[in-house]
Amino acid sequence: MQVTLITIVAVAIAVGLSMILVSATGGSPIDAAKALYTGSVADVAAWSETLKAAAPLLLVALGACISNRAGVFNIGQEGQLLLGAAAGAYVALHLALPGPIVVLLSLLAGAAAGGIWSGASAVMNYTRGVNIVVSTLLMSFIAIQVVSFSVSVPWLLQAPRASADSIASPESAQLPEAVRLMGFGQYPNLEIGGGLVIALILTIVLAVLLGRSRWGFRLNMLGLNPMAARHAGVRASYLGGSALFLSGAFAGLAGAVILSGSVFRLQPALSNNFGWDGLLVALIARSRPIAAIPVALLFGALRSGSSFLASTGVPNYLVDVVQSLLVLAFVVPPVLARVRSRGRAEATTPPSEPVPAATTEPEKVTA
Amino acid sequence: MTDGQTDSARDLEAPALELRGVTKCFGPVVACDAVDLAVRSGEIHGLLGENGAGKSTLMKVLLGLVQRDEGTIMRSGKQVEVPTPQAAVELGLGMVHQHFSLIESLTVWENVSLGEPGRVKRDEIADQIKDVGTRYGLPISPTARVGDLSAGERQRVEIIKCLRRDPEVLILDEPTSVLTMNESQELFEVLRDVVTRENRAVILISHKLAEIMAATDQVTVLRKGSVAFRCATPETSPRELAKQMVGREVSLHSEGAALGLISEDTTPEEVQAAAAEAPVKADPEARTPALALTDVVVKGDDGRVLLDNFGLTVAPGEILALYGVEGNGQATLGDLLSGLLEPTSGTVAINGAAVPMTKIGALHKAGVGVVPEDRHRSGVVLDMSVLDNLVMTDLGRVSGRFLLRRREARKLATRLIEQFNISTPSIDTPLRNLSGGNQQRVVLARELSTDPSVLVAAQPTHGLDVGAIEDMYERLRAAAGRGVAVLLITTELEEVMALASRVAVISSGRVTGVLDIHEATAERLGLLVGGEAA
Amino acid sequence: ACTSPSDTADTSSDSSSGSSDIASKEPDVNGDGKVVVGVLSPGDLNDNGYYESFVAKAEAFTKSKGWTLIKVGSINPADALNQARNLCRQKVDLVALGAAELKDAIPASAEDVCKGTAWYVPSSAEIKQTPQISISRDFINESLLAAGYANGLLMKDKGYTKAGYITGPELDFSVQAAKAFKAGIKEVVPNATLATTYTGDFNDSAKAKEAATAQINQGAKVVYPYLGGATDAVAALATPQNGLLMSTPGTDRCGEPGNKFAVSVIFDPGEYFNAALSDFADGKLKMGVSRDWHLGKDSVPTVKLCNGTADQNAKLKQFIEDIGSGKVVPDTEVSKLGG
Amino acid sequence: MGTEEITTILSSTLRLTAPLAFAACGEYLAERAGTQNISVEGMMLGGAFGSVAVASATGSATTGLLAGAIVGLVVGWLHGNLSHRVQINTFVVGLVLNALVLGLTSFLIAISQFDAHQTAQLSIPGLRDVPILGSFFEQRWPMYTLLLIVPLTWWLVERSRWGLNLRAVADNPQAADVTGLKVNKLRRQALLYCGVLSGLGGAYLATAEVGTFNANMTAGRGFIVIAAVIFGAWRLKGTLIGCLVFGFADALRLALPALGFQLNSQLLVAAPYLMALLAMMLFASKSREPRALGKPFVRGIT
Ligand SMILES: Nc1ncnc2c1ncn2[C@@H]1O[C@H](COP(=O)(O)OP(=O)(O)OP(=O)(O)O)[C@@H](O)[C@H]1O
Ligand SMILES: Nc1ncnc2c1ncn2[C@@H]1O[C@H](COP(=O)(O)OP(=O)(O)OP(=O)(O)O)[C@@H](O)[C@H]1O
Ligand SMILES: [Mg+2]
Ligand SMILES: [Mg+2]
Repeated sequence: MQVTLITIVAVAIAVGLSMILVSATGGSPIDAAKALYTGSVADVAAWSETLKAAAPLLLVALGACISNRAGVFNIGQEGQLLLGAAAGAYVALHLALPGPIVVLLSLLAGAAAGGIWSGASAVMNYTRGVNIVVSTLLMSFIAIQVVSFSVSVPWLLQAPRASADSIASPESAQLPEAVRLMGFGQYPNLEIGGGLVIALILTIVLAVLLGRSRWGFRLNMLGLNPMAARHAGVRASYLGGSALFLSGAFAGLAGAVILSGSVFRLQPALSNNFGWDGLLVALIARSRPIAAIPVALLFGALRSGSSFLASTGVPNYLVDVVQSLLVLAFVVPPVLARVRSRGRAEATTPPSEPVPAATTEPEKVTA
Repeated sequence: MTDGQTDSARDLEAPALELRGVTKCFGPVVACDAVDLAVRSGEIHGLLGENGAGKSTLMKVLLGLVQRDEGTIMRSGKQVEVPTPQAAVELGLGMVHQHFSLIESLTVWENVSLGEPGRVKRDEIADQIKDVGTRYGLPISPTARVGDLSAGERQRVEIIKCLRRDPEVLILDEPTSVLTMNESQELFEVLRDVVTRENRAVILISHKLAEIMAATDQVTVLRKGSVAFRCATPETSPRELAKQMVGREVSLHSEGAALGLISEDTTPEEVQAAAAEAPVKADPEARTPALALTDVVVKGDDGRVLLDNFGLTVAPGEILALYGVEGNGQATLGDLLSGLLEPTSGTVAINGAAVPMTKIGALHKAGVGVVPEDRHRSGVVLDMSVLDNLVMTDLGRVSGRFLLRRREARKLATRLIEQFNISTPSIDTPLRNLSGGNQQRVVLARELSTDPSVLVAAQPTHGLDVGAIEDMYERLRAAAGRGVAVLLITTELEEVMALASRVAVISSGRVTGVLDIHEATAERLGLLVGGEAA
Repeated sequence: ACTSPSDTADTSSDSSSGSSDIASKEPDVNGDGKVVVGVLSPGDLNDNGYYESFVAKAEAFTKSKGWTLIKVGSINPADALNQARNLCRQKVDLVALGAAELKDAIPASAEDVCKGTAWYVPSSAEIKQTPQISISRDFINESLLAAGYANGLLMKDKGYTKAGYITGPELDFSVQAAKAFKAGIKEVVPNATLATTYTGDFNDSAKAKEAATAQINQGAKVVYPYLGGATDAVAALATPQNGLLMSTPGTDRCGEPGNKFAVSVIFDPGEYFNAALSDFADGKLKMGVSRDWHLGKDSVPTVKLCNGTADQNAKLKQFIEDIGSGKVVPDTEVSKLGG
Repeated sequence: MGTEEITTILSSTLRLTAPLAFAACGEYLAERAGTQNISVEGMMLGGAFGSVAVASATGSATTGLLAGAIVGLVVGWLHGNLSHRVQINTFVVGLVLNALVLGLTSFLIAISQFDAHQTAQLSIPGLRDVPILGSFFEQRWPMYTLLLIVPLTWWLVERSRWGLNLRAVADNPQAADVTGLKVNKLRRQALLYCGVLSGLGGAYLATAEVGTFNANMTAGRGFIVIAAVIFGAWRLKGTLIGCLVFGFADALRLALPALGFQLNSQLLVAAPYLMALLAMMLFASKSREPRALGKPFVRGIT
């Protein structure tokens, strides 16, 4: 209840700040607000875009839930996602099998590629002690170069040139209709992508597994006290490594879903911050899959709303600012409320700027 | 003013520290309930109470670490506020905490100077450490890294840190639970020095009645957050104190050993008589040993040999005590048997079958239950619920192929909570919120509930109150009675005498001798502890 | 690169048959009483160069007509389709793509949301002509060959033989551009060498500058910063004392104070768009056709020496005319000399 | 390779390393206090922008440099308050702050026009003519402040009272709290220091090396800085060596084409990252990682 109230205030502040920025550039704040709304939830077309953005976010977040819980912090989703898309593209473009089978294989290939990429970090960590946060981050810079390379050589993924001396773009050919991921509905009607369906099913499966299965229990234990987990027979390198692998696999799957569900060709910019934002979704949802659904939807709405806002002529960068402010507005209040309620229940949090005893209360002589 | 005071002269002078009606609640838990307490300069004041009675909380209120809900704090007759630990230092209050508050990666002198204002003057502080060390008989190297020190040495650092600030009121929260008998003895001498020579006030929290009887002048007993009893120490008896703590009569024969009741005014013969009561009737040679360690060598990361050709057998139904001074490889052995370490060489066999030590969890599977020395480190997951902690090592019991059966888990946990008298607000409370003693019970309950063939109990009564110790001893004996081989790793001779049928002595990572409990005299053990074969 | 002038000439004629009837209603194609032009650009709209010039020209033009301009910059190609749809939902009359990278937006032109909008698509790559779009094509080989030639003239006079070329990621078009530039230099100075550095990022000024410094330290006197936001940082290395010769990536910057540039290579996309906009204003912008821009035939693209001698200017003019007339075939020259 | 080439690469290495080194000193100290803030990138970018804007407004690159440090400080202050007062996950804060700063600076540069200002070159006559090593003595003057900042950082962490407190807080916040240290306050202070130096690093990049600002001009250098700290196993020397490795790898790849080597450009771009990973595999030691690194501190039962 109180959280809702603070959230409303915080969002109002974020919106206010954004509006000031918008009007500073000569735009109309009202129009901007309208655009945010129109682009995200006003009609079915807008919902389609929101849902389309939410699906990969949710998938990345699911993976991040797994690794966060196991206490292995993966922040390289951006690269894993991109590689997943690359692997998916390779399968989709090179395999001559019936469409649905190709789609399935391409999604699996995406997951495998993302998993292998993060799995490499796991191997580096458990064999050589390389810090996971840093290695996943560095691996993601490398992934971008790998994908750039793959779309600039014809024998890998670059789209064939129209003629021998024409310029080839740094991207793959478009996926043929037959190997695209089917969904329900078609823009501008409500479009529910296959990716979203997959993401939702996986969310439920994962929620059950994390909350109810031996695997989920052991994962939590590993994350909270690796020593106790080891005593209870948990092999950190195996369970933690596989958690890292899975988180990469989910990111890779997200990449493959973006590829075969909405972009239809591999481009080095395909990842489009979905990796980072997906991680953010998981963190905000405190690594709980079910909670990640609304958060992913919120982020999806922010994305679609923002891109609509951009299309009204508000400079793109401002849109990023607005989005960051809104994210903060949604993140701060629950945490604030939690911290404050903890403060009240335990009263162990001292006043933030405590003053020495002598100055707070004059010492009284009560002999 | 306060009852239980006899010396009228002392009544005139305001107590060094006085608490009036201090109350502190954590949500529904009333940790301290209108506690009155007065401590005078020149006295050692004992504070007793069961696990979770609120002792630590009360002291934290004094130290500015927890803010009280109600009540007043008086320092030399003046009402004061203690909003922060710094304020407490300014008021001349110093505390040695129940759980170490040292930073392992820092050196001794850095730890000692931590939390003070002003420039870091290494040489000055080092000199002071040496000074304080010689003055009170607490030698320590100021440049040693705390992470490399033994528990006893760390305790010394804590005390030096506290004393160097020249506190007028010194609070020690269970300072002896990790000390050997000699170390405790030395500590009490230091404390006596501090109060008589320097006229300071000391609050000593302990579960060991013998210590309280021997070392304190006044004693206050807390029960469920409120003061149950207070008295001048000479006017009371251990039996009375035990009764006041628990709220009922306590059997004082074998449990007395651990409480230190016996050592105070009993002869060695009586100790042996008490030990003979132990229901341990096992012939170690007769059967395959349940636990057999042969030529085990463990090396540390830095190449130091921690266990050196270590060999030991424990028969089913036997309680074997591994006795020795802290820091001679007990922790390593505990880690080894908890499956946290791999030996460099040697074998560990359970019921005659060698355990593949490289396989994680193999020991546990083979039937080794462990009550580890440092439960926070490897025994429990503080952020998981009591329920989860009770079932976590053996999920097979409460799950199908993949999924847990929550209902069964609840049933099991509820049963264990009842059986082991674990006091917790609810089964779903995070373990973090239980008092130290109750956390220990959770570990024991879990490890015993899996029907192990070997139970390793490392310092199992550390931090436990009388009732809990009684309970713990009964359960260890009962386990042995059921045929479990119990390896008791301990630094307390009374515990050895009270429980074990055989005693092995560890020194510098090797077993220097194994004695039948009847042959174990203080002299022989002392020689073995010193590293000489008997 | 690209299609040779001879085979693109007929694209416009044969595809016009499929053109829609939008032209008749221009410029208020959707008939809502106002004219709105929407520009989608993959690049930074303030890059002080290629992408900025596109919207700058559009801005000036729409202002003069009293139309509304919506400009959206830094669009991720993967997001192009969505952005185009969004523009259509804003009821624009003309959707203009800033560069061919956004070609995946084109399918929107056939969708219901974009019904009744005109489309302008610039292209140096091959984009399939559809009845809903109007394509504008230019040929990077022509411009860069001439740019190389102009630099070659300057190098020859000063006796330089080393040149440098710096660009961002190693993409096919930048590779092609490097080849054409090299070929152009070699037309004049056959023994010249060209060092090509890919910094990986069009906008990382510090790295571009280091790359340029390395080239300069190795004796390069001609440097072509074929970059985006990092262009100016590199150009700042040229001082009157060190005699470095810089060329511009796309726009005319000869007149700027400080005389940083020696050669303006002008293939300003804004110029092409401007032409399309005036057609649009007159109701003559046809969908389903493409228009080609050739060096030596049209006023843009072209290459200019900022401080050229009369002789150099004349030679450059002749070379450009030769390209226009087909006497010099850029693609052949590039494959001959650019390798 | 002749001396000419070596000099080219060496001086380029210095220039590419310096901005990293500034920020690395800050991030090193912050991590020694147990904070892990990926907002270094935002601090650097904000610092770069602030320095150029203020240099243009005042006409003084030096003032700009200071302003850059202040912008970094503000970002550090924000991060500190959000993650060590409000207790929002530090990675969430980092990700959001990076996006915010990137958006804001890109936006502001789009609507403003700045003059280029560059700090003066300080070259030491005589020494600068020494072959190869001469490049050390011919740099923009702010680079020489590193000669102060590096020892200062070392002194602060290893010798000062504050540093002692920071190290305690990084290793065992619960114990530090019991000892009376204000854990979260110390961490916020560490982030302020990190902010100042990271801002300075960005400002150095913009006003000393480049002279202008362009959108996203730091291009991931903040992440490299974090990698350098971990690469250096949380020791200052190692951290600076890490920065040098990255600087050298970049210098090498940018100079190689000019020296007549053509290698695959994607491989070259990825080379620094590959080198860092390889080096960490060979030398990484987890044992020096602050034990509470990146973990929020909340007071509880001890
Ligand atoms: N921060 C807290 N939040 C919730 N409950 C707490 C907290 N601190 C203490 N408690 C509860 O308060 C009660 C008193 O705890 P305290 O630590 O003072 O016991 P104690 O007498 O020191 O016990 P022990 O002998 O086991 O150390 C216990 O029930 C404990 O669970
Ligand atoms: N004069 C001094 N004043 C204050 N602190 C000091 C002084 N000399 C050393 N220290 C502290 O003592 C510790 C050990 O000092 P020493 O000089 O042996 O370090 P070191 O072994 O060279 O350091 P490192 O292990 O980091 O390489 C240092 O970490 C530092 O905190
Ligand atoms: Mg306690
Ligand atoms: Mg209209």
